Amino acid sequence: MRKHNMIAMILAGGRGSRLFDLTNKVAKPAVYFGGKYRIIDFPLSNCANSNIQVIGVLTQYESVLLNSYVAQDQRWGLDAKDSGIYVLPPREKSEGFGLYRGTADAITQNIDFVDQYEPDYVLILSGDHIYKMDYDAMLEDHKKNKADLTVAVLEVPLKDASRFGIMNAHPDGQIYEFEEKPKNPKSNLASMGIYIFSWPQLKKALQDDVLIEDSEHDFGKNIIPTFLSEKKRLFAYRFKGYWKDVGTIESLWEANMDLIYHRDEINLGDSAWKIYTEDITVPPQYIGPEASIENAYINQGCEVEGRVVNSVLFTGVKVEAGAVVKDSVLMPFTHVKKGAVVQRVIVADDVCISEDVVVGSESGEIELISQNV
Amino acid sequence: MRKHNMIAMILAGGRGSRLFDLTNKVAKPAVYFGGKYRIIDFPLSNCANSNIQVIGVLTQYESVLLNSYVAQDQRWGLDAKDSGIYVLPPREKSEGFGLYRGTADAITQNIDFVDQYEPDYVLILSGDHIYKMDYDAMLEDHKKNKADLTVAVLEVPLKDASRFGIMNAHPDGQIYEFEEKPKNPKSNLASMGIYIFSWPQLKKALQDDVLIEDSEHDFGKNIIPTFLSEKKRLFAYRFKGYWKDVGTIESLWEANMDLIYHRDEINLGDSAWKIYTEDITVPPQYIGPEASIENAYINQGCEVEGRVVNSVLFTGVKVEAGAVVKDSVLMPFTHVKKGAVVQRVIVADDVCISEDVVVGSESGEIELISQNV
Amino acid sequence: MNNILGIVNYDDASVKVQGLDSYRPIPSLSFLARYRLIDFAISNMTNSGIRHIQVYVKHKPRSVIEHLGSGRQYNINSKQGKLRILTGEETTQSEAYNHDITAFLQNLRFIEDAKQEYVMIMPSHMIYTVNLEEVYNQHIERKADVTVLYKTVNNAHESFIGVDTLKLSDKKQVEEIEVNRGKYKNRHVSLAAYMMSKELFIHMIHLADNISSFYSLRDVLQEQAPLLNMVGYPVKGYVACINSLDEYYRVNMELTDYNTGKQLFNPDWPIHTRTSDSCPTQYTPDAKVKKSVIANGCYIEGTIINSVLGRGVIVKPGAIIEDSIVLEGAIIGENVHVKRVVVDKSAQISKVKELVAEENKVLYVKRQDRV
Amino acid sequence: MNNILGIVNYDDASVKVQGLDSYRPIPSLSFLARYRLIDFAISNMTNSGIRHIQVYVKHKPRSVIEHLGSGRQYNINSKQGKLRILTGEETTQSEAYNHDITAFLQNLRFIEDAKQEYVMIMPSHMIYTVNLEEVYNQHIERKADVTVLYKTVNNAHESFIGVDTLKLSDKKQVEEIEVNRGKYKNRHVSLAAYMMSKELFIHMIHLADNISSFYSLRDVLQEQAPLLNMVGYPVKGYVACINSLDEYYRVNMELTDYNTGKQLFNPDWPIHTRTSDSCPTQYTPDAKVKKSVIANGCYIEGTIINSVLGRGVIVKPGAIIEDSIVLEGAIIGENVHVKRVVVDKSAQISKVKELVAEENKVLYVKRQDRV
Repeated sequence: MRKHNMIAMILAGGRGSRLFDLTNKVAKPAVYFGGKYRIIDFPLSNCANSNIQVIGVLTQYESVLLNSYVAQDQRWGLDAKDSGIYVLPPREKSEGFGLYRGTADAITQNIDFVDQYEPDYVLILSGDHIYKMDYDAMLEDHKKNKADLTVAVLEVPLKDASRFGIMNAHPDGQIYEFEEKPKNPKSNLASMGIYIFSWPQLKKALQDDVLIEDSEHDFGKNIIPTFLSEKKRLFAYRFKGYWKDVGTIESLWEANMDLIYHRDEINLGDSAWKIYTEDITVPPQYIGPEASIENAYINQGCEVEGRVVNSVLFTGVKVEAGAVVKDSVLMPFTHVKKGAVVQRVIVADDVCISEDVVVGSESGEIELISQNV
Repeated sequence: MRKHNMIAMILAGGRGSRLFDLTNKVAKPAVYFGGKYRIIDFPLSNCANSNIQVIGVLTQYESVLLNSYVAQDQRWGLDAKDSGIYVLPPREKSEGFGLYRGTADAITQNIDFVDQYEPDYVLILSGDHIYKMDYDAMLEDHKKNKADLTVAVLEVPLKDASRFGIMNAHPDGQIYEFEEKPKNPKSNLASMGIYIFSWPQLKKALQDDVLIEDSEHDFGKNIIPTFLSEKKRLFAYRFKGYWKDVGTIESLWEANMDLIYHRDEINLGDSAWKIYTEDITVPPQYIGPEASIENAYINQGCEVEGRVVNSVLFTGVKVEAGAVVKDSVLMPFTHVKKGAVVQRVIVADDVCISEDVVVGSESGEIELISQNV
Repeated sequence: MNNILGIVNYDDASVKVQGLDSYRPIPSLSFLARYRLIDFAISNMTNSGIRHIQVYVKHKPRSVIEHLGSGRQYNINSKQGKLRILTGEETTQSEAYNHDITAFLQNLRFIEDAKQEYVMIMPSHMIYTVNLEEVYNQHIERKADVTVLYKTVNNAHESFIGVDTLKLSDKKQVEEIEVNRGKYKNRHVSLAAYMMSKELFIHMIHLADNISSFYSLRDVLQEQAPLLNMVGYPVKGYVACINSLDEYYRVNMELTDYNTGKQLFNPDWPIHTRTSDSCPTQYTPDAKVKKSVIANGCYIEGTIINSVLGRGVIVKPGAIIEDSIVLEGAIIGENVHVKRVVVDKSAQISKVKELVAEENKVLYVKRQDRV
Repeated sequence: MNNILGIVNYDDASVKVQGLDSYRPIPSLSFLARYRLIDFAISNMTNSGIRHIQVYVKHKPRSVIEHLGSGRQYNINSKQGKLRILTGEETTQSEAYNHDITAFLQNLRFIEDAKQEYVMIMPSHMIYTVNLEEVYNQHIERKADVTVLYKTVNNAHESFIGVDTLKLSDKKQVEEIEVNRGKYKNRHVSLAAYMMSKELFIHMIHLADNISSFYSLRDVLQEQAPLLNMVGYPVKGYVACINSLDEYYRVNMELTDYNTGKQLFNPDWPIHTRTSDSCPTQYTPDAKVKKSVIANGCYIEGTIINSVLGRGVIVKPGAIIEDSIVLEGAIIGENVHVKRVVVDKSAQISKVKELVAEENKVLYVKRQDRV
């Protein structure tokens, strides 16, 4: 096994229960986003673009689709000889079997996996967020600082800071304190849950942590406080750019709308930092003679004969003549029949909106339509 | 997802405890075989050569290495767009979490996986056996017989038949009775644990079986008897050729020796039915000026300066000058130092035999050397 | 179907897509927003279960090499199957010698060494879908020496000019092959796609070579037709022949009609192509689009009517694209009006505000041109 | 290292591996049982972190296309990186025009469009390992215009004939480039591997073209050397130049010595190649093998001394192979004795029982020949 400089471990076990029916049969990282993608395409593409060759994906809840999705590593160019994406669900060992008990435990249970590649550094990521980030630049910073741990942080409005894990750092970036959801935040540097650890240090910390009875085996609650108490070198790496947690129907809808309204912030068409995804075999998009399209983000395989306004249409969506789709997100292969009106909703994949049916409303909460109506 | 005619499901959860230290850290299907291969290369290559494009591998015990091994589907050419090898360990679902309770349960828990591909037929295999078989020919037979289930059978000596699951069949191949390890076998057709089911029938049987309280959820014990009692069409497909279960140290050693002594029965050099495996980057084999090699099977990356007789040398084995290796199987990157004598043993991978050490003996049981000596 | 070797042949020498073909060989020509012409021949082969394919490329193989890769996108197993790109290996003295027979002769050992007993030969400039398993079944059933695919058309006076037509008996026996000069409307048009045993194929190669150094496979088959059991196989559904810029334009335009397109794009018979990992296409509030076929990655601020847009085309505010084909990465600038124009890859139109071809004519804007 | 475009250049026109090179281009030449010459240049590039590579192939690109594929075996990310095979696109009038500058000019847009600021140019016929990251560091540190890789040798009177040698200052500044005529033992041999900015590279291409249609990159660099800050980079370890059949033979033989081989095969610097999925090599009870390098898939019933065997070679009982190179799939029949012979791919020797070259000579048996 060839030695690797840095490998990535993506925590993708989240249940995403605030996404309701969208995560009934798939784990949150496999939820659709942006007309073409799934959420986990973002961390995976970031890794590929950052020259990371080996990625472990730690899955747990309803993972069959997620597992088979990420296993196709050629989608992210990670099919070279010493590259690969490896699915790591909990497993039976000679000493027994158990679920992952926390973010840190998920890594602890896979120390043998990491050790195979003899990495100097391990990048820990979440599979839940939408952002474009060069982890290689973060690693350069980690090395330059001779850090034991580098935490990516985002500046949030100070008033919101009490909702985040806040890193208090010296001007040079060195972190002296970590506060989980502080009432009176001292800084606005929120942890993004993206860590670069020097592997020998992390390995030791994990092996120690597993022996502590009352540990929750969590990076934020246990590993980082331990590192701080041991006076290890922790540094904050400031990320500037678009970042979004799409954990609710509202925020998922909003992030999709950002593609239409905030192209300057999150442009998926940048050829220097492409987001890779499954390549579904469909024809190009067909726009019919009576169609009307304003302000929309439409993927290949769509057939639009009706009116589409301020909306995101995923692969293979059909909007029949006379139908109206407004302020909505239509997931793959949804079908809006003639005369139907769809407004301020997310329509789950393969759902059909029958003729003349009206769903959603002009204002109020975003609705999720997950059944044929 | 494109419809597939037949997909394969490989049962690879076996613990292989009679292989002792060889399966301490890897599942049995990942055990090394034949100078270059792992056991599971055989069913995987058979599938690839039989034009099967989608394979599910059901893993359970100590599967991290097995999972990451089979996930590299390009090794078996299964990296085309609609192809893939998918690792399927037990998983958390909204209704809970559980290990696979039996061979049939492993499929039951993955009905959603199979359904994605809408197959007409499902091939069930074990990941434990050494053989070359054209499953496409077996499928042709299944179709021709309009069978609901086709079971591959091997003729065994009648005296041994009581150790197997025996299929009693009419001359046309139709099975009328199945006896698990019968005391007085009526036929010598032993089930190889290779089944082709018509998927709709199997799916229904699995869904029924899961509701039966005292079922062991096993193909041999539950599903096949149910099929028979329901008067479904079961046919035996006679396999002729080399087949070996390598479940013990002795049988693993024997099967390796067969490559040297029985090339007529199991020739891995047949370009029409290649066995594919991991491609490890090593130089060609170097044979030294003082080497002596007789009757041996030696892989690339080896350096032989000593004497090798009747032995199988895996990738990267070193045999120093003055060392003797006889009637033995040396797994990858083992190192036999000068003056050492190795006889009738299996040496586990990465093990070093120190200078002048003698292991094994001229007769008696085959020993497993799994630690440096 | 593993008994059949697929061969994507040189396109006929008469195929000239003026302008476009000076930058790439015919098989790599962009087609209908996201395809290349060769995607149809290869998808037909792999969807039918053919796993060994040889592609003969006459000139400039780079774009074909890069587009095809290992053939993974067409579902070719990289261990059991093989997509092999072959070029004429010797410099031929003049273009007249540079035909398919020369290429087959130079690569004869790869044909001879193939384990398949049959060959299915198709060019890349014919656009249609066909299940070759059914062709094979008819070939065996009719004990044919050669099976020729054909389409019965009623527009042979306008399209398929220069293409072979078949004179067929009641039993679809090919009695004669003659070139379509556009005299008649109703013809059985040959799709230049042939199934035969590999043995007969090799025999035909040598025969052609012995008769004349200028003979192509088509020539020898025409001559031998009366002596062979040559049977036609009728292709159903949409068929087009891209053998001139006018036909290239006409066929793209015809396929902007969704009902015509549906004949070609059946979800059970996918046309595979290489992905470019483009993002979805964005339409701004000012976009107006009617009856068009559009690839991914475009950014559309203008008006598009009855047109085909390749990947990543940028249409600036006020621009109007009518009855046009705009290839990958081209930019149509502010207030530019194009009509009946084929804009090649990465061209930029911004200075000239009005680029409208005469009625019944097509304008061509060169690759990377700044207009 | 993503800032460097790797270019595998044409091998020098003087490179002639008589016999072998009539069947394949130099980059595809089998080497030391399981490699092709080009594996060394590309492994050096990818092990150093170069992800964008252009390979220029002069003739017969098929074997190179198939060997390289998508470059996966060399660890090139298929989305972020690119292994591109380029051929001269026009038929050149005569061989004298058919040099690297012509090929670069014909593919200039692919060089210009590359995002990398530097290029690393290497031919395929030079065998050694080098970490190009260190070359880059020296290039930057020395503010070099061009860095030339070289090896200081003491056998320039016998090997490296016709190869450039460098006259170096104390500070490894290249003062002059001159061809090795074999007059001296100790020389700094140029490995024809150059690092420079892409800008300078493009300038050199145009400069060469302006001076003479016959000028190659090597020619213009020789001429410009005094005007440029051209610095040598000394390569350590084993270096060989495969520029004739004699050298091809000598180098293979030299590498049958394990201690020499170890200089080239460092587990931390793997030489990647395409796997053929061959099984291990089988030795029967009658086999006798000494000091040899053997690929997988062989079946050996005879005697092999001081030889190199490619994949799937069959050695029948009683056969003796001495001081020879036997390429893939060849069969050495019963009681045949070969000595100092290069047996090309798939040849079969069975009728002639004694095939022994004269002292200091090498015999060559043609591809697929039956002897």
